[in-house]
Amino acid sequence: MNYSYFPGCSLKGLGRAYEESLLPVMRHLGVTMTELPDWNCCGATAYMSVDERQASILAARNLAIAEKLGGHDLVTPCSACYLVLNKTKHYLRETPSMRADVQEALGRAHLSYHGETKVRHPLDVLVNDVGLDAIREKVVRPLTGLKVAPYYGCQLVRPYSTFDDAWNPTSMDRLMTTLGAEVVHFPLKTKCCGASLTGTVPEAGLRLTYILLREAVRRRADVISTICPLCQFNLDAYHGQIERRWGKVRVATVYFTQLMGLAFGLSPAELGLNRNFIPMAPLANAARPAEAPTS
Amino acid sequence: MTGDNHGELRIGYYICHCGHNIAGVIDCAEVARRMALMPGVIVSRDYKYMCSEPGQELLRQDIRAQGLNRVVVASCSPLLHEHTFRSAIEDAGLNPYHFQMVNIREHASWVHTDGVAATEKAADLSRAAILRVRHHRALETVRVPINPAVLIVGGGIAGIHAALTLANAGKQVFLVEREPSIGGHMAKFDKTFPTLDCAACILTPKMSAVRAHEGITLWTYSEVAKVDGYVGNYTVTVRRRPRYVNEDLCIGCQECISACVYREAKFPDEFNLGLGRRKPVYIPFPQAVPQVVVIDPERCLELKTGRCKKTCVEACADRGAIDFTQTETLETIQVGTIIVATGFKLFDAKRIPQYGYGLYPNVVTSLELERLVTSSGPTGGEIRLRDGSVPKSVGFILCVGSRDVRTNRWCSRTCCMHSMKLAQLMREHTGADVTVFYIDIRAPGKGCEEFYDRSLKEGIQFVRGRVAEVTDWALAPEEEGKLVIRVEDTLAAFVRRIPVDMIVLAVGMEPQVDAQAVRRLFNMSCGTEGWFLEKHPKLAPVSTFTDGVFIAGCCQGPKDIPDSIAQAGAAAAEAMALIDRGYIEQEPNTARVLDDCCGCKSCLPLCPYNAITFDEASRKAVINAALCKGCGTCAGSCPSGSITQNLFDDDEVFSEIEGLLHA
Amino acid sequence: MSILQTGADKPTTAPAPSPPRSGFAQSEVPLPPRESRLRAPPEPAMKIKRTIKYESDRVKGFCEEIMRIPGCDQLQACIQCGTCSGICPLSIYMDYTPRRVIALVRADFKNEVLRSHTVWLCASCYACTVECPRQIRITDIMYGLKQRAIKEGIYPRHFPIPVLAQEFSKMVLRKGRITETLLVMRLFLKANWRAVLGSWRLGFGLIRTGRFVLRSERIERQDELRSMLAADDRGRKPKEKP
Amino acid sequence: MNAAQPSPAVPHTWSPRIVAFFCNWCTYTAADLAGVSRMKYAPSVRVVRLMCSGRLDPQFILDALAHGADGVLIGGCHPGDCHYADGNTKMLRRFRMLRRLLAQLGYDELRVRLEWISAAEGDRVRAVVNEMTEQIRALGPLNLPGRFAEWDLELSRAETEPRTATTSAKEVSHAQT
Amino acid sequence: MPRPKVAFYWCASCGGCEETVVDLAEDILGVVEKVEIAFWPVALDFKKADVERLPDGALAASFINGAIRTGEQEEMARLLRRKSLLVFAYGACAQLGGIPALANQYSREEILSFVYEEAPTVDNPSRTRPAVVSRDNGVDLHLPAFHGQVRPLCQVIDVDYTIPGCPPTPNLTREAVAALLEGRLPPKGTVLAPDTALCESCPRKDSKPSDLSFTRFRRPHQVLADSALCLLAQGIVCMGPATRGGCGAQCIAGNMPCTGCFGPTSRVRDQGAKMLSSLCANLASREVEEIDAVLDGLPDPVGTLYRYGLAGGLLRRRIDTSANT
Repeated sequence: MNYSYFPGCSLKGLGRAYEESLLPVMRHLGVTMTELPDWNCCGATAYMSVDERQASILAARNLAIAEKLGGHDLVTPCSACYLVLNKTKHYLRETPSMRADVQEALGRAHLSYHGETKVRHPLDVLVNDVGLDAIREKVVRPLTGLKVAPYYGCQLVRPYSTFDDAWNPTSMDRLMTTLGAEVVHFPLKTKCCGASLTGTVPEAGLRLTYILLREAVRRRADVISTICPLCQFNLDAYHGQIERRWGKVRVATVYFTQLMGLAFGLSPAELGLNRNFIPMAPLANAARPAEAPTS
Repeated sequence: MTGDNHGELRIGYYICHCGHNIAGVIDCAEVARRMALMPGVIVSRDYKYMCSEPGQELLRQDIRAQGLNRVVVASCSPLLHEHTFRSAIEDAGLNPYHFQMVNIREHASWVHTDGVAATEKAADLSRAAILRVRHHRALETVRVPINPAVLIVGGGIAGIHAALTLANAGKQVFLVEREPSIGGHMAKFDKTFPTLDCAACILTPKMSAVRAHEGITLWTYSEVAKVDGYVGNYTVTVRRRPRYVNEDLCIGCQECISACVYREAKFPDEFNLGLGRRKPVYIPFPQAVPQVVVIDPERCLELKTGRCKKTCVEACADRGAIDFTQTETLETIQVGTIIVATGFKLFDAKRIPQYGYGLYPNVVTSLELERLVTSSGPTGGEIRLRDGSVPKSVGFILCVGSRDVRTNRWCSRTCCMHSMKLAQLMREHTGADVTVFYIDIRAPGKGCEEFYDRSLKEGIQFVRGRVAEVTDWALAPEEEGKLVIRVEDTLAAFVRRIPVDMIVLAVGMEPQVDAQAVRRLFNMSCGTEGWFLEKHPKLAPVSTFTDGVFIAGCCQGPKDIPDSIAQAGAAAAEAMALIDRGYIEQEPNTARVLDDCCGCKSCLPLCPYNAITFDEASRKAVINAALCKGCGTCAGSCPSGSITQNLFDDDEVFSEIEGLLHA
Repeated sequence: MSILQTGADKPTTAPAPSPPRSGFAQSEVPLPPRESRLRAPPEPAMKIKRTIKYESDRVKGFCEEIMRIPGCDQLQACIQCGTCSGICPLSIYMDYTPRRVIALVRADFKNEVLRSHTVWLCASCYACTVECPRQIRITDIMYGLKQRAIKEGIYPRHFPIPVLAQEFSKMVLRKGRITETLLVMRLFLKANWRAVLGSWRLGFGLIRTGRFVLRSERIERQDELRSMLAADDRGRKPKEKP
Repeated sequence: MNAAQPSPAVPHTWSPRIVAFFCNWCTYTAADLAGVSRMKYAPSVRVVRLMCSGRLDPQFILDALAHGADGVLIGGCHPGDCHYADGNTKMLRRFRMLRRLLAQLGYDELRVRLEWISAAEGDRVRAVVNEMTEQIRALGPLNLPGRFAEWDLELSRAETEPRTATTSAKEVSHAQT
Repeated sequence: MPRPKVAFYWCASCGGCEETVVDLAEDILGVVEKVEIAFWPVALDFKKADVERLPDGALAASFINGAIRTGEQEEMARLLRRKSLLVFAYGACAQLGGIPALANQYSREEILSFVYEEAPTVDNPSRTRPAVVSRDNGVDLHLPAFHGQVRPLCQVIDVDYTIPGCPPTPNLTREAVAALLEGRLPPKGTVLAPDTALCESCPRKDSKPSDLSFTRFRRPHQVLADSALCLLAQGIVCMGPATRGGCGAQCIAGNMPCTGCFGPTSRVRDQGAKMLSSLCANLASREVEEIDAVLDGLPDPVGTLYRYGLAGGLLRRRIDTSANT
């Protein structure tokens, strides 16, 4: 199976652990992902607020490059990128005027966009293309006894995603069960983590994070599994401030790919687990404990 | 050629202002001026309301005074007033078919804003009609006798009322109901708004009256399988499912039920929406009509395995009503008219997961609550949470599945009142705090606003806002272990979290799942939403586009009990009007084979009614006018132009086309 | 990484009145328990404010302008049911709930809308868009409003989010990619350098976990990207101009 | 002159003339519904009511074109919904052949259009008429009567005048055109 | 008493029509004694001048066959019209345009360039083309103008009667002449043939099924047709149902389908459209794809449905090729 790969800025920065776990896991399953040559920032939510034309051009450039690369689906792990790319596709289809603007701009760099490339999320690819059976076969160290709160966040399932339900997605739930983990009923699975506000309006942004963590703890989750670098950072990095405001709600937040890696028998370090602020407790049946963060 | 007109053509042209409806856009005087110049036009007038009595009188006078022999009226849609004008000119001694109508309202003034263009269009259409009418031939209206028997499909309150009305008028009625008992949704209600009188008390007498009436043949557990024929003479095939009990022998003593090898009633009972339990042999509900038990082949040991002690048969020994050999049977009946009253389906609350129906046990639908409130219900009228305790706080969520483009766009009309009724009953039974979450309270109709007023005075809280979500996670101590409603209180203009013990979803009405199939069966139309389409939203609310087929009750759109009954009465009256006249007049727009037919037989396979046959004597095709429905397909297909259709002759259509494009 | 000094960092038991610079209510998370919350916060001296609106307060054509933005055409279908506000995780901080913003836009109250905090608090979680029974793309309307606010420069002063948005786009324009840590540092300097001290712990943590990237990410064909983004009137719609 | 492009003579204000053949039960009723709901659409269409699209003799369509229609719109019940069982299917079959015939004779396929529109789809009538009007406006006038006249210019006007040098001169001028 | 003068002339035609006149065989003598043939270029040595010399209306009748394609044909048609009391359009080409009218699918330019330049058998390096006027040592040489399209006679001059067929049968001709001589002609404009379609007189009429339904079409060269069974029943397009009778169903006798040369009945304006209507309404398929698949069996709709009737039909010619260049 071949895919084009759009990492997005976060996976090169705060979210590098995501890439560190995603790529080996994909390799392990025989999925090849070719990084988009000279990709650029998707524009995220911030750019949309400034200029919709430029924002759509940013996204369209990546799509155009992907098309140039040849028909493969474009996989992007970051929810924001996933949303922005899909949204741009959607609007370019819907609004001829915008399509004209964009084509004209792309033309200046001898690129053009035809709207053929599908934009996919790794979760979609893993569950629907690779398939749970193929994954089950690779599991050497089942996550037995591990209570996982599956957290999808907002932009993966809303509003343009088609591979799972916007209100009650279950892909990750099924994936986790396949890995042998125990999935806790987590009604907040698609609630916003407030990422875009934690930095700027803490008591608004952090509160959302706090409620997520608190509910995970109340439901006895050992770990929260995320699919988005911003969510992960948010749920992982602010425990200090949250404690000072509302009290202690300690629970580790990791990428679903990291949990897959563990189940496949890869070492915590090579999965970037050492990058967590709140380390994940060693697995019950783990040969090696997840290393305490070094340096 | 000028049809069968003796001497010269004398055409009268009339264009109607329809008040401002037409004259507001189209320059009627100008059109009249232009038409006056056309050959054969003797009179050309514009007039305020042609359909009014003076308007019609104008026609009659001109016909008499000016000796007109053709008339063209440009006004509204022929589907609306063609008949009016035809009879008007008939009164004046003209053949009604020497008339042509031009639709310049629905097809011009109402759909165009550009007055000049609309006027041009009106002129073109009028010119076409004037050229066309020259070819019109005098025709005789065809009269077809009507079979006085009526078929009523659906035994809800609408069907029941229509059946009784007709039967009381001495008509023979066949009432066909899919369920084992008639009664429909109303039978499941406890009380009815706004009067709060007991639903059973007013419905049960009508149900037994149906059973008792010698004029009514009641077939429950049955469905219409096939409909042939046309108004006045329908042949209907009814499929009767086996209930494994002989209806004539069973007296509803229910000995068999208590005797059943299943000691416990363990199967979810449909009538109580699965809130109660029943045995394989059961009677849907105490007041069921007919009072005849049913055996569920999916559950019955004997029918499934054939190895049962058949204690039920022993219990029924003296009557021997139980008959495991029963099979599906087909009955064929002849009727003249049909009333379709197939009712509605409740919206499936699971389609809105935000409200947690099916996830949280204490989220129930309004109809489920009805069953809980009824003394004859599974809890004997006790409202209980799943843990057996009495709810202290209850939230009613309105517009569940209604007024939502993602589910059903329409307002289901009854949920506001229905919920207020249930809210009052809730207060009465449990004294719980009740909050009603609404978008807009719609309480039209007699006594309804007063009922709203009463609800307010009873201390029921009303919060204006569509509930965003129902969750089970608490942020505040008082929310622990409760269902939490998150909603914007749009009048107070802030967001609230409201913990409650129980949530009632006012699920809306939607068309029956098989509405499309039923529509095809009776050759009706459906609106975009899937409700059966009435012939005219105002002037013909219970008629359909198929003559002799009428609709009543919620299959036509959401409505409450009084409206359903009113409509049922109207449908019955319409049917009676046809029956008592004894015949129906059919448009003489049938097809005819000319003598020049070469007998190539190409047309024979084209007729859906087998009205065309090959006459061995003359070696030509012949059309049986009685069977011909006037679609004209054969006329359109005859390779040598030897078939023509009355009112749609080639010459008539060709000259119409020429008129449209002339100039 | 707090940039706004709202005092919300203080324990909620002794709530402080919101400082004038931001109109925020304090966090309404109702823990710890009831009693403490029963103690009413000290009332500020009573000020009265006239809220009547005159026709002259409306900016005719504003609604139509917004409706011309792709995705905002459904605006007029709103039935004011409040689902958007109800589902919005941040409406509790907004001076106007999303539903009211729609109402204001529809009535051409341009200034009220563009000055409000609401649009800047939208976290683009799209819950409202998905939940709206009229399928109004509220999130996209919020974007449209943000753009106009920035164009007209009438977003709330000292408010970090617009700054962030602009810094973000500048960085993309310069480098083609975002280096979060650098972006955040620029933001501190722009908005509130004191905040840097506030969040040294986090910064240190990032360094420790090797996530504090200082080498800025950039793309190769930056000139190409810049030429694409360069404003160009060919094919631009009049809607772009207010 | 080419049917595909509007001749330069065509003014911008030109509006096509479309003859529509609507079946009585579905599409005609839908058009009435459009009126009752006061939908607005281009005043280009002139409706001929037939009981069923099955009555629609292809001659009517060609005749409409020959008399100067720029386009012809055919409206019938959705498949399976025909008031007369399947008259609409019969029309569909004719229509598929008619397309081929007209294509062979150089007509743009947009000029003759078949639509299934149920009694409830007033809005569909509006949409279809507007769309078709724009498409045909783009194609330009068909104006067969005009073309027939134009083609006949090559015939000698003079019915009775005896043959002279002037006529042969006319011949020359023809050859040059 | 002088015998009435009649003229025979051919325009764009194959000459078959002239043959039928000859086919009257010895009957021709009967005709000849009753009429004086004033003009018949094919058989007798007359000159145009002879006709021009006649006073207008001097001819009792002219029988003109062939369609009008050239200036000369037009000129002669007008001349004969002027000199005749009655004009008979004789044969399919004069009536409907006939086979030559199939050329109305091409522009004059397309035809000339093919015939004088592209046709495989042509060797014309200098691309010489006939010109209406060409100068040859000081003399203007005139050639008839080649019109942009083929026209039936009635589109050029006023026609009184039509004798259909490709060619008309001797019987019809005999009948027409007899009617003319005995002064029992029907109203002007009449087509002098039965107004009932061919099937009535078709020897295979009884084998025509009453549940005709086409699942595929086959063209005559593709099958060996059953010589007893209705050809339509065999999926072969026979224009019989849409075509006037009166030909004696000779093609059917030759086990070939009717191609429609007698034209439509008086009740039909466009033979091809009518045949199309009947043919297609009786297809078996309901789905667009299936329908199209069946119709693929008729690759040349114009050639099939308008073998003779294109110029005389409602649309007259192909439209997008410009007519007069």
